[in-house]
Amino acid sequence: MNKVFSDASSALDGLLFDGMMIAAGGFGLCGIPELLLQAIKENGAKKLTFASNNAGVDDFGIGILLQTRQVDKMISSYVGENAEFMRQYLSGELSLEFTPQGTLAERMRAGGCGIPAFYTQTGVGTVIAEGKEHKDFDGRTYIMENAIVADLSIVKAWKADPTGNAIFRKTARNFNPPAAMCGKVCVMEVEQIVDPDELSGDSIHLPGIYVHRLIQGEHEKRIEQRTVRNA
Amino acid sequence: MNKVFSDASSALDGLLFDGMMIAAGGFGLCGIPELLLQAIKENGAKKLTFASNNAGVDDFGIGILLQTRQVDKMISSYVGENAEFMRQYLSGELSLEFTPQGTLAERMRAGGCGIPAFYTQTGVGTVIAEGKEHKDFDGRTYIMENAIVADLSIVKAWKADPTGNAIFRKTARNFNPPAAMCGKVCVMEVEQIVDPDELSGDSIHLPGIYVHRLIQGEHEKRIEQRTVRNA
Amino acid sequence: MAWNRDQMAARAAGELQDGWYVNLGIGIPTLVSNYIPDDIEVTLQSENGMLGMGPFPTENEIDADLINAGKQTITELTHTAYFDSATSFGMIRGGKIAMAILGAMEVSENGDLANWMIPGKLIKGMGGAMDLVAGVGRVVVVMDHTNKHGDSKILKECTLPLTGRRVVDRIISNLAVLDVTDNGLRIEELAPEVSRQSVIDATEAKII
Amino acid sequence: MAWNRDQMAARAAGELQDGWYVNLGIGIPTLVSNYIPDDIEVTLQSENGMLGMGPFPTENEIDADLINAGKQTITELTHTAYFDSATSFGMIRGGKIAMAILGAMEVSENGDLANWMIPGKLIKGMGGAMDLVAGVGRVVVVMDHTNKHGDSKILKECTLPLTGRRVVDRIISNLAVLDVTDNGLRIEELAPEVSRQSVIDATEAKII
Repeated sequence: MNKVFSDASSALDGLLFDGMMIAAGGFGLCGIPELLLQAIKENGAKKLTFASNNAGVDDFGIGILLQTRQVDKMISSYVGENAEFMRQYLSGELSLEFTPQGTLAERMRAGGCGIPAFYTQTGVGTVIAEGKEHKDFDGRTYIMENAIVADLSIVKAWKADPTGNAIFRKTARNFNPPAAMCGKVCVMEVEQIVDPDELSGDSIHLPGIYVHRLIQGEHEKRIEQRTVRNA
Repeated sequence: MNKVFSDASSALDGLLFDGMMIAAGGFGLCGIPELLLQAIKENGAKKLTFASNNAGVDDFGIGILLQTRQVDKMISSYVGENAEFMRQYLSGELSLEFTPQGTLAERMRAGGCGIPAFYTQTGVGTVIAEGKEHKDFDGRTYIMENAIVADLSIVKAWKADPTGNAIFRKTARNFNPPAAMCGKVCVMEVEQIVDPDELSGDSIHLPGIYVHRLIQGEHEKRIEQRTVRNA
Repeated sequence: MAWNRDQMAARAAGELQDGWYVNLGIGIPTLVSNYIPDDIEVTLQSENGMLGMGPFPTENEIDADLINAGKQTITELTHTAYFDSATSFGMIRGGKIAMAILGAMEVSENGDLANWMIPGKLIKGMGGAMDLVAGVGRVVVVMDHTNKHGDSKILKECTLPLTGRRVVDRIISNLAVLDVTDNGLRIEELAPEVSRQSVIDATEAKII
Repeated sequence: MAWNRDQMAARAAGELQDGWYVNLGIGIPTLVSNYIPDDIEVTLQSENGMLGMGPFPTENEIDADLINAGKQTITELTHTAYFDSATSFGMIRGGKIAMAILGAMEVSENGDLANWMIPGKLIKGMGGAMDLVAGVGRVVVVMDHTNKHGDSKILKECTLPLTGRRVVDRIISNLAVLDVTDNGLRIEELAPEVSRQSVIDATEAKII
């Protein structure tokens, strides 16, 4: 079962359409599917909804799709790094569904796990809770949050075997597994495709069942806040 | 932060009481916390409720606590390997809450993740759904299942460092991570305690935050169905 | 001539498609893995926490930490991945498993399945069966057409407690292959020398 | 004399207990890690997916795959564990994190917290703050007592959109340490040479 494609564009062939919802992995610029985002820009699909914790910066990550006006809506917890985002949002060109970070991650996992909704205390008593079903359990109030099921997931891993079994590196794991789970189709980019026997069955972070197509490529891996101490 | 105790009895010191609920890892006899179960037998705590996928066999696993009549109730998906269980259940000495296997695992994870309830299609239209809240999402009917939060979790891993970061081996992982998550306190037994630098941060299956006490010991690891092919 | 257990398993293997992730139940469904066509790749899930289940081990390969959902010792493959039970049933519930092939005590003409409990007699439990039938893409049941008394196991309505309602897509019995449709069961295929009428006679459920 | 940023961080470090898992927010709370007493062990969680956060890296140690929740480059420790965002917030929501130390724009006398949004001005987003205040065992806010106009940030009721309702346990400001009680705020400690009356004067909220 070889899921390997030659490049990002061919891996996305037939999967993109206007108005679709895409779930993307990554936190800030860490562990984002940068090659697939570039390919979506080149494809030109528009009116996209992105479920992604962040919106990239102006010229990297999802930011490049904001510049080309391909994004209609973001489902995110934090978009503070992106001036173009602010401009489009304040001018009403872009809509935004703020979702607390943990609720976003859990909504993605739920979507991949056949759980249409779950209850959480997060956001109770805030604007996030408005219009949502409230229910008490053991004397505490919770709100119901709905699962996210995306038309497509795009994620980035460190290494994968040709069946899509993947491992991530350090904090670049972040939203990639839950994003991968919640897509009807999932395309993954990795730094290195390896032989199946190089990855122990106990070491797999994301089993290949969640991954439909796979590419290997060079990653810029841009750093957002280069913070150092003196040696 | 050293969580290591000398043996199972001392690791359970002060944690056991009559009428408590215990969540146990393991599937069949694979990956069960056999040393901690033995220590619970020796302690003699009774009227216990166990959330555990199985009930062991007559003389191993939770079965040893059935023989001593320490168990009042099981929350399980399958108890077919245990004749003593059948006898006590049919005579009304033991109560049983059948929970589908995936629902049981998810109820444990939910309990550990601050999710008091979630919706699932599993069991809709069956006896499992009786008395449970039904709700439709996108034209399909789901039932609400409640989280399990146990007074104590007992689990078994392969290796752990002294802070409780643990890795499991092959299918012995099974219910151990979700069971560990759902306990107010979690005690873990392992085959080997190793230095923290022996376990890569990327390889940890269960972060130490879920583990409060830890012991190393010899495990019988009994095999239930020894099935072989000809070489 | 009715199919025997191995022939039923071989017929069920014909349901598999290249690239699929599949869950095989205990009993005859387990035999299906012996008949997977050489020209397709199918990955077997074991719901206790693995993808890429290999064959039974040799004596030397036996590993207490490596069992299938029937608690039998098994082996791994190069592309095997292990995970915990919550993740395992997440992929089942989430529809990532293309097909489950399961045994049954009873199936009804609208696809209800009963395979976990005989009240007053058998209280083993449903294990993962309720999750599987609710979650996987397609459910194929493999079972004898009639019980040991000769009574149909394919009924207008199940008499035993259900595992799932309207969940079975196809039945492969020792006599025939039947599809569940909105109007009743449709015979898709007959075992060698088994007549359509003999299947109808052996079936309580409505056959269209 | 009011505490400066580092003194507030040092005071906040006094809240920590041996063996605790703790989450530190952006800003002054990040500085708390510089003041953890030598005789206790505290494990820092970064909600983007790690337990056991180390110090900032040297130039040679910088790793694009290793950042904290403020997107800053950091390092790991020998006992560091990484996990995905769903797992990370599972442990937050599940109460496994003993304490979060966070910054704030406003806190009310009943413990309401506002620290994520200024309508019409600031639409960065709540990130993980709503999950943290709803889930962790104890919430300590570290912030200046008044804003740059000299107005109290500790109010009868918050004017900004809330991050959480009745979630703050303790406030460490540049002037004092205050606990949220059922009847209002109680001064637990004063900064050096700061009088009780000057704290009351600088506070809109009810002090008991």
